[in-house]
Amino acid sequence: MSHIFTALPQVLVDGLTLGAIYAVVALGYTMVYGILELINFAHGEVFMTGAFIGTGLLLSLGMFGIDMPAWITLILILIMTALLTGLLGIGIERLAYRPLRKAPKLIPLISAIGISFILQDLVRFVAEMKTGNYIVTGTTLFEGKFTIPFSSIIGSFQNATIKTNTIILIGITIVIMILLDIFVNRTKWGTAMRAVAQDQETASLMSINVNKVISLTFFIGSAIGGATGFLFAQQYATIDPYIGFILGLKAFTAAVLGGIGNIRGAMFGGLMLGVLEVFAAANLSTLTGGVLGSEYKDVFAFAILILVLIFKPEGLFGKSVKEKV
Amino acid sequence: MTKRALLEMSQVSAYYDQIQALQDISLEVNMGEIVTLVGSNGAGKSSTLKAICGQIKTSGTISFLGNDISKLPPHQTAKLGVAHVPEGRRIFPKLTVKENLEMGAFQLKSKKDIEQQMELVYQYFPRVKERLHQKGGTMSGGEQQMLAIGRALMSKPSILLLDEPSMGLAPIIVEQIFEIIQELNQTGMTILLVEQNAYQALSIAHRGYVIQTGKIILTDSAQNLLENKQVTEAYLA
Amino acid sequence: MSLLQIKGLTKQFGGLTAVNQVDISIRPKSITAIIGPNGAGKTTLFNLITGIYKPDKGSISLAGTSLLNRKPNQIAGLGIARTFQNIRLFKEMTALENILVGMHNHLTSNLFGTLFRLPRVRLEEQNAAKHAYQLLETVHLADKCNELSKNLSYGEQRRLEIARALATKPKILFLDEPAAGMNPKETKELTDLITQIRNDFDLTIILIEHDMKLVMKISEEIIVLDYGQRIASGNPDEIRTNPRVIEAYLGKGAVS
Amino acid sequence: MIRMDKWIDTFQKNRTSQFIVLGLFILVSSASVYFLERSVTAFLLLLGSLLLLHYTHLTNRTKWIVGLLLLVVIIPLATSGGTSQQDYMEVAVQTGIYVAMALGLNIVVGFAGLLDLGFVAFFAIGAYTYGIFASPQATQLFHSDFFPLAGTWFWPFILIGGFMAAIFGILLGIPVLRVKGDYLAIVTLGFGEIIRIVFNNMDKPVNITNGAQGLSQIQQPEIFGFTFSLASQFYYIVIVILLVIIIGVQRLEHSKLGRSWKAIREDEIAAQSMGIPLVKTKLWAFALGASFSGMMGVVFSAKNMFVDPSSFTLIESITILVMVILGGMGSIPGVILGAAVISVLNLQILTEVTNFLTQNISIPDTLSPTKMQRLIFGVILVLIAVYRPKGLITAKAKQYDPAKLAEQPISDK
Repeated sequence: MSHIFTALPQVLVDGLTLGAIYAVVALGYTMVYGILELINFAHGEVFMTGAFIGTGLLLSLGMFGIDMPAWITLILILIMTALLTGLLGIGIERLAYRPLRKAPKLIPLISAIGISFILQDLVRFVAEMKTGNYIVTGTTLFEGKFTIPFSSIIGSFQNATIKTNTIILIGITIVIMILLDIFVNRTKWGTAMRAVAQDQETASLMSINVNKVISLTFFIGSAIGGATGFLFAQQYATIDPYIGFILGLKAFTAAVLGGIGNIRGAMFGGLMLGVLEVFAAANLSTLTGGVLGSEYKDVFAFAILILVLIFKPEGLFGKSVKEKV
Repeated sequence: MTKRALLEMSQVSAYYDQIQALQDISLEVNMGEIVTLVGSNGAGKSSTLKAICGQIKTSGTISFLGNDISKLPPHQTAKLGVAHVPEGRRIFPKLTVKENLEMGAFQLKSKKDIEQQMELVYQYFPRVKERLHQKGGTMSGGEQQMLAIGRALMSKPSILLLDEPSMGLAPIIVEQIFEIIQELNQTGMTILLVEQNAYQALSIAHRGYVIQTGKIILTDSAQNLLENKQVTEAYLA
Repeated sequence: MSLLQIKGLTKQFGGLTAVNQVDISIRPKSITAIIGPNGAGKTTLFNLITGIYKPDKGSISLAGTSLLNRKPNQIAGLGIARTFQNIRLFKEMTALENILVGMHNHLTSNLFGTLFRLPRVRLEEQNAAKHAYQLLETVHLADKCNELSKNLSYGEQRRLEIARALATKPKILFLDEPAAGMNPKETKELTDLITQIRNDFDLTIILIEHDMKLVMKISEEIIVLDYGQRIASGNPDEIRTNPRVIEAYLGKGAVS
Repeated sequence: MIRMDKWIDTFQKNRTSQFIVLGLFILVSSASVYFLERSVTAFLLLLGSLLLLHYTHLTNRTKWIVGLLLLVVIIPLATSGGTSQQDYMEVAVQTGIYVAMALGLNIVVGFAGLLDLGFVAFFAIGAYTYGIFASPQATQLFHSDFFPLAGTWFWPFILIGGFMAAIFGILLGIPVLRVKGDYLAIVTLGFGEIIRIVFNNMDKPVNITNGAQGLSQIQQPEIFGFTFSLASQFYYIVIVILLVIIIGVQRLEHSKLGRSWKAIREDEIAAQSMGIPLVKTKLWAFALGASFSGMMGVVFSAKNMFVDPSSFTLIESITILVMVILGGMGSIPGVILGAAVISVLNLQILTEVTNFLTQNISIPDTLSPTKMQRLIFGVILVLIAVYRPKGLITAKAKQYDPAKLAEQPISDK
């Protein structure tokens, strides 16, 4: 049992890395849900598409022999990816959700699943056409590694290693989260977004163009989701068209955990789920005496989702609302 | 008839699902008037206001300041200067009072304009100023109604559409609200008022329309309507 | 002896006390109206009695049986039926099917009987359909029996909702703003209908209504709520002249 | 032009002429299936005759007789003409299995309005129930000579598989049904995945499911010494189960329970106020829907003689959902049509088109239509949601005869 404790620093580092990804993807779910009360099932696929777009851009830069400092390349690709996936998000909303605003709730969920499938296959086509395989391994911009000397803080801890990539990933996600928080809480359009989320009809009476605000929401959510996709590809090197689905589901879990519609909650939920999951993967076998292995880490995430939805559907930070009769 | 019609509806009809909510409604509101629309629950009072600001689809023409606004969506009619204070106040409960007011001024570009309107709102509603950083949902019904009217004033509107401002409020508060409506009017604001409380509405209005099952059945000066036997029997007894 | 007995009923939402220490006692076979300004807690009161909300304090009992801690379907089974302020019909079902759903508690067929289509079940279904048709006749909707309820007009939908509630064979029928959105002619017909079903079905009726004409005409007892509290009760004449009621609800106009 | 209209009008009313046209259609299509070698078009036309039958104005009884005749006699006979009989029958069996599952899911989604994205889990329960006991896995598990069960046990296991699935439906339903609307979809999806992962990993600490390797050597059904091994023989098992299921759901649809489901779908609060217990009614939907899947799971494992977790992925659940939505939620004929269209599309048309394309023009393997299943489903889902949310055949409410209703009820006391 003692190695659970000694390995804790590494678990924490890995968990926070995964958690940061969950958190940013969860923001996309939570923003859309907040405004339309719709689970944007396709959001995981937008993340995946972002991973491919980013990796594709990086590979083609290499092909054209364009050589820039790594950090400029990174920022350039992040911006391009965000722009493209943001537009993709707007397109998805126009095509699959806007015509269904007044339909029963089941119907947009169905078109969302449809969009998910379409994206998975389209990305697979393109990947297979270009590289001959739908599993793609990209080049890594930053190769470095560090050791964080946890053992010098508490003797029984082992040191944790952390990649340069990971530091960049965590850094950028923190920047994204802070910027989004400022945007939503401090700016005119951010306030308009919250107003539309609370009462679309009344917001339109304030001369707020509701459709525009909804498009903006999809743009932002998808842009940061797609950009995170590229960071994910950099972190874990290999991507395939099916990474978005389960990751999306977990990010959604994170959003629910933090109280869906609640942006700060989603950030917290993501980090918490990431750490819990990595902890479970590393220690489930030890904790259950070998009965459950790390294969059950996904079960663990779903179990959290189900438990939260059943016992505290408003999330850890949400307030429950009563249906109006 | 030298007065200029600010808002004019002619032959406006509207449907909710398959049910006809408005039937050939024609009415006009002149600059500087308080016009009230009285009628029973479900007669089409709120629908008339919704038709004006574009929340429901209509046939017929609605013109405002000479523009045809009958096909415009709500955010565009709002930009032209129609401010609608909806039934049930509908303030944004999770936004602060200040944010609520800022949303009202969404179309104003300059900070100076916004601040100027804020000052104006504080003048009418000193209570609102005291609660600027409180969440809208935590205020009492009367305060919310004041905020809703204040929010509408933020857009520098040319006309104020008020839908049941007295709904669910204590008589004393209703009294205050009606006083403020009159005050607003005296400083030049044109007001179209929808009220269930017909007596009170008619006592501050210049003219009134009586609406029944989506049709206008009577129009006259407010004074005459107050004395009209048919009206007294149906809506005042 | 009162049929429905409510004591000290209280319900809070957040900081707002929607229903505050309300006592009500309803005589069998009476028609009672509950009036008051919007937001006075009338519909919340209905929702508390029918089990949709749980009260914070107080007691509700029907003929001596407590209704507290029972689910809405159990309360329906005890003999309380209702209509809704914002009409809640089963939209994609026909008028007749809506009524058949209302008969739920009085149909005995089980899975086995249904799957093997036992003669008993078939007979029960046929009879149920005929009873349902009779109920539609009562509310003058027999010709619309195969029509989807969403395609009925507003007034028809209100009447269908009443018939559906009657199908549960209730002891007490709660009507939440039955005349809302009706024109004077429809309201007049509704007034007659309510009196008629009270007599034909031996019912106790409690209604929330804003239309004072209707209220004054049919109610034997009127209860006035304001800010969640009962501020007055009595017969129509007493209410009409009660100064507190005039101030809180009827307005000064009523005095003249 | 007017004459034409008149002619169509007469045709619509004249049952005899409809009957003749239908007969001719069946004759021609079955003859082409019989004489042509592997003609997908002919086979589709033959199946299409069932749809045609649905749209005729024949009496219900005639429809049932003609339909049974088609399914039991004509289709098996017509496909027996060439070497591809087993291919056709394979498609028919798979289609039958999907139709049953789609009808099960239709109870949950179409009638009761509960979106279940993990429905294939119940199919897995059925398949594993039979698979474990009718394969050497049970010997290992119980150390008893009694196992594996002989093929004659297949018959009771159809019911046992259905029952097990129903039990799991209820066990899953009890916690899950507290969750509403689209949350329910996510939770059921999670449960579906959990069950698959669990089956995938239950080879340790005690080996129950044999993990990712799956169960092999599952016994084939046997009766009076006859063993079912060919698709054309399984066809009859599937047809019988399917008929029982269709009759069952038809009876349920317009029963007290069926109406309660729809009432809950339309408005939970109003349904409760009419005396309908929410949880119990929803659990019935879960249990009955699951049981159809469980039964077909047993057939599936017996037919393939092999089960592994890869047959029960999310895409399978979505496939079944696509069938229900394409056909028309809540519409029994619609759901049957939807299931048939999607299965035939998956099993037959996509393969044929791929073969055709690769033979005639060289297309990269990537773009082969068999690989485009997700894309096609995706497009179908979006198009249906946007343009035809009620599906190909919209659910119709039961029409009563006012004349009969006006009669006095017969006292049943």
